Amino acid sequence: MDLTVTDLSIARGGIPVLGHVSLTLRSGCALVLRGPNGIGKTTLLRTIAGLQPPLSGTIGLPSEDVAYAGHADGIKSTLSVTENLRFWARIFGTGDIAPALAAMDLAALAERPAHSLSAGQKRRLGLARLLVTGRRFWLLDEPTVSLDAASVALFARAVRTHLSNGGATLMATHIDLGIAEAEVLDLTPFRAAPSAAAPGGFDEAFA
Amino acid sequence: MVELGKYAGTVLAAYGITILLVLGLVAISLRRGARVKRALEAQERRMAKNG
Amino acid sequence: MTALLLRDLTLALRAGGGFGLSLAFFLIVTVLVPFGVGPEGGVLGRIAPGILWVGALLACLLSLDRIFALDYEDGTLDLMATAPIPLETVTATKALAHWLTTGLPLTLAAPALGVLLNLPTAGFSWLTLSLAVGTPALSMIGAFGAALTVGLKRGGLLLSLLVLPLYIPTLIFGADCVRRGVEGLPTTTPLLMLLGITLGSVAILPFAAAAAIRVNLR
Amino acid sequence: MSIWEYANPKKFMQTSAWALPWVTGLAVLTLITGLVWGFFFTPDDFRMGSTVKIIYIHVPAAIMATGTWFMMLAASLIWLIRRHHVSVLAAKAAAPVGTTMTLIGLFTGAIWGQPMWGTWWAWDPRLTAFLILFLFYLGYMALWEAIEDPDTAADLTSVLCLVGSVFAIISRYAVLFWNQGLHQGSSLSMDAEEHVSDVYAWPLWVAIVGFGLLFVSLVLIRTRTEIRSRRLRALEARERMA
Repeated sequence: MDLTVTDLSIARGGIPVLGHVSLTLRSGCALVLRGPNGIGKTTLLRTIAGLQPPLSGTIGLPSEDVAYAGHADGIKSTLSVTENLRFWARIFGTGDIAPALAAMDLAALAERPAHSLSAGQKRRLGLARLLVTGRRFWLLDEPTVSLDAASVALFARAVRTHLSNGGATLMATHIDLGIAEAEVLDLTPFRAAPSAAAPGGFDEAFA
Repeated sequence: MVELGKYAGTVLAAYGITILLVLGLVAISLRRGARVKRALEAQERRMAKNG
Repeated sequence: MTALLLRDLTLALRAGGGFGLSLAFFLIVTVLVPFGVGPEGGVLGRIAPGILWVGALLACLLSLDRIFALDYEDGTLDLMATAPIPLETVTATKALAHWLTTGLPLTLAAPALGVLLNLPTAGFSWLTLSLAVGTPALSMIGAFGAALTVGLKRGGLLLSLLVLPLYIPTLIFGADCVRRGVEGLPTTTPLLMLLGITLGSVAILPFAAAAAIRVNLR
Repeated sequence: MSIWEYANPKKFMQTSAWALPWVTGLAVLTLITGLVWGFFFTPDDFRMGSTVKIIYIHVPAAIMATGTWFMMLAASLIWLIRRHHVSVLAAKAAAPVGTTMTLIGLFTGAIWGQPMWGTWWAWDPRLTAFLILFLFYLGYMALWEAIEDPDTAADLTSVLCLVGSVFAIISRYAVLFWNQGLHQGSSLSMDAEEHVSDVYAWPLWVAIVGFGLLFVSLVLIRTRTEIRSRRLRALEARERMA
């Protein structure tokens, strides 16, 4: 099963930002979204994750097979790293968190409360959460923010492992992760054209 | 003129408050209506000229 | 669901805030009343049912905005919305967690405060019973209000304005149940109404709250 | 032709522009007729004296106060089910009108109560119910004001209106129950309108129709304003983007 997006148009705050986007994400593939700030990368990812409805178009994806990671990691600062991760593992009904801790090099920090982690360490915890979801399609919004070079390499390795296990990732990022098989999709051509000025009529105010 | 008797104050107060409230609502509605209409027309003119 | 409930309870215990704060607030409100109305036992005993119910209601209100706001800010709600648990279950569970950390302690503490207000002996069992039956409705209604205002920067005051009118029936039946208990009148009707409101809220409001959260997330 | 065509904003603007002068004219005419008839040409009641004249505003205002909420409930439902923007904007436009009507009902009730019951305010079930209704209106309008995005606001206020309606009805019965517990018997009842004689009934009916038309006229005006303001917002957003 692939993730297919057909002729998708999306809006941010009621204003159309992207129009007629089509893409296919096959198992074992990585697709990187590029485009200037404000083009709608986050909105596109949120729409595919099902957090907001599209203006038009269809999203075909295997139900309950998507994991989304946005700007915020959903980490509770009073809980320890293990507790944070184990919570998500239980929510997603998967068991073991040890591999995720190991993959993101968090084992040494396992019992530290999350508020004592640095920004990069928190980010790594957020990415470790993806590993415990057990889901195939990862939707990642700027996953490498506040990660140092070593951590980026760590993350790239996790993504590659995920791809080789039949997973797939769709991510918005500016950093070259060194994943050879990654395709790049530039969103600039899909920018929604501002329709002609004031073509009368009140309908379009509600489009 | 109608004879209101000892309750004149009461009746007149009730009518007075009602008229005040209704007129206030009408005035607010019309004022905001006119303001939004003017703003919209100005915006449409500007965009027709520039666009 | 158990995982979510346990996490919420752990968070409430670790942060300390909501849990103890509501109880302390309840205590202070109850202590302030005699200073306002005078120390005469008869007067206090007569208004005690109402004061205790209003106090419990306000104490409950105090911690409502924490139900979803923290999870919204740190992105947990986004992730929860894409998790396999339906949002309806999430809202119901979080309301339950709120009740366990607020409504239940208030219910247990109320008799002690009843002593301070000279509540007649006959009223104690009814006070505990009516609070036990009624406070779940307060938590559920409050969760709905919190879901409506979760995306707002300063939603706290608005939340009170939205939720308090919805609390009126619960307050009326709850306080009336205690009053009737004190006067030795039959309490079946208000108690059943209270139970009805609680069951109805728990049955319907998780859906309304989940719908509101979906709207707020997009 | 389907009634849903009027839910199209453009169609609504055209139709309402045509209808507005008629509705408004008729509203003014019936209101003046009803109130002048009632105020100048009806006899005083033997028990209530000239205060009986207050029913020509109190009763229509009370009817409109509850009627407006039901209209908002219907409009909110239409929005949630069929996603017609005009519908939810009409609900938004109606809320201040309903609030004003509720206030009129409360004020005239209190003014009436002073000589009749010897007090400005009594926790009479009906008065209390209107006070609660007033709080619901305030909450509804406050939620509209607080939310930036218009569609989000429309959805959330509609859900609130739905849930609020259920709780408003429960409150109505709760208040009846609560007050009986205090007063036994209802010497303070405001049931006068339920046995008014014909002398009062006719101008009262005219006044009710007048208030109804006034409501329609105000809601039309305000809905037109809301639609214009939405269009203005959309144009400004487009200008920023271009």
